[in-house]
Amino acid sequence: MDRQVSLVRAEVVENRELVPGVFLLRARGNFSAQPGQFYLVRAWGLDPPLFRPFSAFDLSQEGISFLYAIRGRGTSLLARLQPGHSLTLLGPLGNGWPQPEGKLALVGGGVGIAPLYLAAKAFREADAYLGFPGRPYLVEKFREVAGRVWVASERGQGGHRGSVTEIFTPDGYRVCYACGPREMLARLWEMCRRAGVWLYVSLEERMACGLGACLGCTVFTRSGPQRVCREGPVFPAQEVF
Amino acid sequence: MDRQVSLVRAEVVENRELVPGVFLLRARGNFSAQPGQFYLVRAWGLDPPLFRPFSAFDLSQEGISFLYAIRGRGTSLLARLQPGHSLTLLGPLGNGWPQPEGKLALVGGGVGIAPLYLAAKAFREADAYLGFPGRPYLVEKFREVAGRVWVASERGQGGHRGSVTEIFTPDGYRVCYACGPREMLARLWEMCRRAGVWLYVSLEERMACGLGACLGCTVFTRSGPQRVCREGPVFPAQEVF
Amino acid sequence: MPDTSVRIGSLVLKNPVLAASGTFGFGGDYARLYDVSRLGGIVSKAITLRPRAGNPPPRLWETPCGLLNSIGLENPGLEAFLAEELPRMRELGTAVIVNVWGEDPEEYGELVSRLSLPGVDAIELNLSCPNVRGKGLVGENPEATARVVAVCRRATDKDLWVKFPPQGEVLQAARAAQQAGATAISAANTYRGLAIELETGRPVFANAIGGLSGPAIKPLSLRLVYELSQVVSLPVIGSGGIVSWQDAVEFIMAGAHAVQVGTGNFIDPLCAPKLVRGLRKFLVQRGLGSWELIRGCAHRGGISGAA
Amino acid sequence: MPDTSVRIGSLVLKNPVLAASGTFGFGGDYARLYDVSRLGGIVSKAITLRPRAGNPPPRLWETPCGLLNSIGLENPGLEAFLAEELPRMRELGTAVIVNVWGEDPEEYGELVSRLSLPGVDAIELNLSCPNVRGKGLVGENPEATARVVAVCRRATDKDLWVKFPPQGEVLQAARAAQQAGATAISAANTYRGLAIELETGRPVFANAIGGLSGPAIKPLSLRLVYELSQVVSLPVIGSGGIVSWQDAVEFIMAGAHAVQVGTGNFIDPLCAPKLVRGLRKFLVQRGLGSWELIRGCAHRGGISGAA
Ligand SMILES: Cc1cc2nc3c(=O)[nH]c(=O)nc-3n(C[C@H](O)[C@H](O)[C@H](O)COP(=O)(O)OP(=O)(O)OC[C@H]3O[C@@H](n4cnc5c(N)ncnc54)[C@H](O)[C@@H]3O)c2cc1C
Ligand SMILES: Cc1cc2nc3c(=O)[nH]c(=O)nc-3n(C[C@H](O)[C@H](O)[C@H](O)COP(=O)(O)OP(=O)(O)OC[C@H]3O[C@@H](n4cnc5c(N)ncnc54)[C@H](O)[C@@H]3O)c2cc1C
Ligand SMILES: Cc1cc2nc3c(=O)[nH]c(=O)nc-3n(C[C@H](O)[C@H](O)[C@H](O)COP(=O)(O)O)c2cc1C
Ligand SMILES: Cc1cc2nc3c(=O)[nH]c(=O)nc-3n(C[C@H](O)[C@H](O)[C@H](O)COP(=O)(O)O)c2cc1C
Ligand code: FES
Ligand code: FES
Repeated sequence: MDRQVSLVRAEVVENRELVPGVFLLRARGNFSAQPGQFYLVRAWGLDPPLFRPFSAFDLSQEGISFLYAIRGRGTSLLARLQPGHSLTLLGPLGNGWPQPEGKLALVGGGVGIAPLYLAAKAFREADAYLGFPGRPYLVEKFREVAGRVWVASERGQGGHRGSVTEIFTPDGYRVCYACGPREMLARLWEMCRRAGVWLYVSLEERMACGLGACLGCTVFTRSGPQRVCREGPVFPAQEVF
Repeated sequence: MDRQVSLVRAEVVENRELVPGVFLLRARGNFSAQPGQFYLVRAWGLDPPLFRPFSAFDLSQEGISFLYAIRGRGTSLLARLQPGHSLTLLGPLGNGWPQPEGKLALVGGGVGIAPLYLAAKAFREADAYLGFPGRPYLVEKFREVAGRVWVASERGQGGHRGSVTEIFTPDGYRVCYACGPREMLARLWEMCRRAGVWLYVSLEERMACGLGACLGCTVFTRSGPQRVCREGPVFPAQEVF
Repeated sequence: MPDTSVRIGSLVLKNPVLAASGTFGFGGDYARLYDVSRLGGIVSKAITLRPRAGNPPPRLWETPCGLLNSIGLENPGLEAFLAEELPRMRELGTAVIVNVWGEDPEEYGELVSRLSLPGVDAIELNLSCPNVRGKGLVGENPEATARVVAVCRRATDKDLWVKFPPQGEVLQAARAAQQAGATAISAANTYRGLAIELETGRPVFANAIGGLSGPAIKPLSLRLVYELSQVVSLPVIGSGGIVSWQDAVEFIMAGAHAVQVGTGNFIDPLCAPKLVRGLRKFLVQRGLGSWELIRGCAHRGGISGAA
Repeated sequence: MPDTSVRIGSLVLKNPVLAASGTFGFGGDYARLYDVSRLGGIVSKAITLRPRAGNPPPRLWETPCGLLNSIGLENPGLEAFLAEELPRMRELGTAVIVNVWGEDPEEYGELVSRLSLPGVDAIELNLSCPNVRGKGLVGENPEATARVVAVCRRATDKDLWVKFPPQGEVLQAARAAQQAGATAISAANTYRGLAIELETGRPVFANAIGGLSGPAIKPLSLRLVYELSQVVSLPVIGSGGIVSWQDAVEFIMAGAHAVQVGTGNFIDPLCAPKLVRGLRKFLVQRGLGSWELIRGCAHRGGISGAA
């Protein structure tokens, strides 16, 4: 719980639009996040006041990358960054995914695939189920590190036409890590519970401090109020649903 | 008094640092200011809330240019602009210099030379007295359009060592237009008053609307409260001192 | 086509967007930039019985997303207003609301009585100017408010909008204004704020305290309008940090009949007409025929709760 | 070397920079990032007698240069605080101030009595939490304030800081607190603000109204500290929108003895230690040996007036 956290300025190396509204941003520096951990990010002055939380998508010798979708003010400002601009990062934060015991499935919806890539890299032989609203992205990168990779999208590009919960079946897995829209997570939990598969989900909540101090990101779980930035973002599904 | 004013977005063509902290910014578009008029300029969101006033330095077929010094937040943000970025401009505003009657001297201190260049262009044969805290700039441009040009600077670069009020003498002039630090203007007024030379000065005050509506830029003159953005920025010195 | 108009007392505004007092002069300055007849109405700079020169510079100071001002009621006085400004204001093609400030109830009475002229669509009683030295604000106090409004009610048949400060016993004072015959509640004027210059260690304004306006205060004014619209049955006119049509919709959802744009005019000189357009679009896109269904919906569990 | 320390009651802070209640937990979270012993002190999250779960999400909402929060006093309760958090807080190497909130004067009394322990350097009575449904704020009311402070004064020998809301009869309430035995005045807590979600037409928070903090409110809190420091002789501790050492100097010039950094910690997690460094530099560069000469100088015609 008491690992060190750093505040660093990092230089943007690339900020590429993968599909409309979705970007992969690479920044230079020496980072060391666990799969499922996140950073608070900002690249503006006083307004908006808060950092924005993003999962560490990938780590390399060169630096770190984030996968993000434009939602509002903060992400619009991020989308304008160009190589050479600088970024402020606080992290690594949060608990990250647990060490899996047994066969692992990764299920992500949209930019919800962001915290899964490092997991696929770290926990070898995991299968990945990736769902997209439009054109799929980064599927090849997943194929390089995951076991089997399935893709679903609304218009069937890249594989199945429909939602990711239609291609995923819990049979054969011991544990499943998922991130995406709340309804998707709820649906997965129904499936995993029935099948006796442990499901861990990564939750999102607005954050101020990211460190556990402000209690702004609290969610109510079966074991009481929990901070997404500290006890989370990864929670056992049975705690949440 | 009731000339039209426009609000336009203009593209930055160049934003060059002439000497440390002093920039010449060129923007593309069709502008038509009178000498001594100014624009309200901004290139940021809600914070800081207000535009910043800058004299039209020069006009050409291609667009408009501004000469500015970094003072605080607004000018620091301007200094970061690069070609291709956009700028919002409201203007032209203010009264501008009157039509001179008789031999004209232009006296400017630092970026106070900004409203004088268009005057030198428009009112031919005017002599220019330019004072600088450090290394002089844009002197050649003045030489192209003015009558005689004298330069003073703190360490004597470009001519006289000292202040511009040491090289200017009112003898032989009918009228003098000046812009610069308040003490310089006061000193000039003393000289011109004795010599019977009409002095007009361009004043600075913080502005909100720039249009005459908010009364934020009022200065007290001998004829009562006057708006720098509307009755000014050019005032007869005897009104002000 | 949705009906964007709103009724406030006897006055029907073509849309709920007004230019706020003190930020729009008498309208003519902004008419050099755009057709101000697009606005629902224009509230004049505060008029006093005699001309006032206002406070010494500086009168403006920026704060994060906010603006402190210390204008101090500079205005040409009633006579000059009637002779020179009012005739021009009437030509602007939109509702004319005259904002007035008096030293005491009698002055307010004289002002509104002499302003009972054709072409004056409503009078806004400014009980809330923070920039006059040594005066408590009438609008912070229910009894003082009732006195001024009662005197004015006797002195004119015109609609009386009462403009309150954001602090003090405003909720009670608004109720008192309603009982004394006010037509509408205007909320709120600027917030009492301070800035100090580091170099000198002195307040930046000669009067020390100035009035804070702009986006910084929006959540505060929105809260006040939300509360006011629950304690009075009069229409509430909201102001404070409105710069986008989204802000304006929030105020209407909180219970406002109309909104005023002040500092927004400085941030974007076309702010007010953009609001007019944005609000019309909002009604169209939400399939709303008028403001009725969403006005005050935040008190009723939201939009669907209103249906 | 200037003396950056300040005395507040019986407590000498090594410098005037405190972490504000509710934004810094119990200090340990930020200790993962930097050496928090550099701060003048740490004010704990509000502690209540029993554990509280707080309000449902969302609890945070951004506004222009401001932050609305609706945490609702989530905290582990006094027992758990004493058992788990206080021992760790004491190890952080800086002054420990415990912020407490009670349902009534007796609860406040019990809290301060049970907190009368070594290692608790002062107790901050939170009379100003805007995020508890259905409670008027004690600190808006002089009598209610006096009652709570008097009960606490009898219950403990510890220094009592009284934390006020920014609205209501705060000046009178601060005087009442002084008479009832308070050690210092802490001003101010967050401002009551509102945000409404356009999609739904509902307030974003379950409690509707939240507390506004951050740079947006700085000019308002600075004004309040300026006024408070004229009506009480107790030390005033300023908070509200402080994010830079320049902001902190303004508060000191307005009369504050110390400042608290709240939302500033979120804008820049190193905000507070940067303030410590900036303030020291300021003293050095101005050739000031201590805070005496500039504290409150805005009331005395500025820096030179003080000399
Ligand atoms: C631990 C964690 C990891 C995350 N990782 C990623 C990631 O890798 N890639 C990615 O694209 N996004 C991620 N998010 C979500 C991301 O933080 C938000 O999309 C972002 O903060 C929105 O900022 P904005 O200023 O653009 O939107 P705003 O203008 O603040 O809001 C726009 C919309 O987004 C919603 N929103 C705002 N903040 C959050 C939030 N913290 N969580 C969820 N919804 C929010 C609002 O309700 C609103 O509808 C993560 C969130 C958390 C908590
Ligand atoms: C009609 C007019 C024409 C001007 N023309 C030019 C020009 O051509 N080139 C140029 O460099 N400057 C010009 N100025 C001054 C310029 O507007 C200010 O330097 C600028 O607004 C400062 O903005 P800032 O955000 O950088 O400073 P801020 O952060 O706002 O303030 C920094 C410092 O500048 C001072 N200051 C702020 N605003 C003004 C103001 N409006 N007038 C004077 N001092 C101010 C403050 O007192 C403070 O000390 C002109 C001003 C006026 C009124
Ligand atoms: C420069 C300035 C001058 C103002 N003058 C007046 C005035 O004369 N009378 C008045 O009732 N309100 C006056 N106000 C208050 C505004 O009308 C408005 O109520 C307030 O600024 C809040 O709205 P805003 O945040 O949109 O500016 C003034 C505000 C500003 C900024
Ligand atoms: C998320 C959050 C939680 C807070 N919790 C408390 C609290 O528990 N007790 C308290 O007295 N003040 C609380 N406050 C108020 C702060 O301590 C501070 O007084 C206020 O935010 C103004 O300062 P700022 O603008 O620097 O944040 C809280 C503020 C925030 C933003
Ligand atoms: S964001 Fe502050 S506790 Fe989680
Ligand atoms: S800036 Fe508004 S009147 Fe001059």
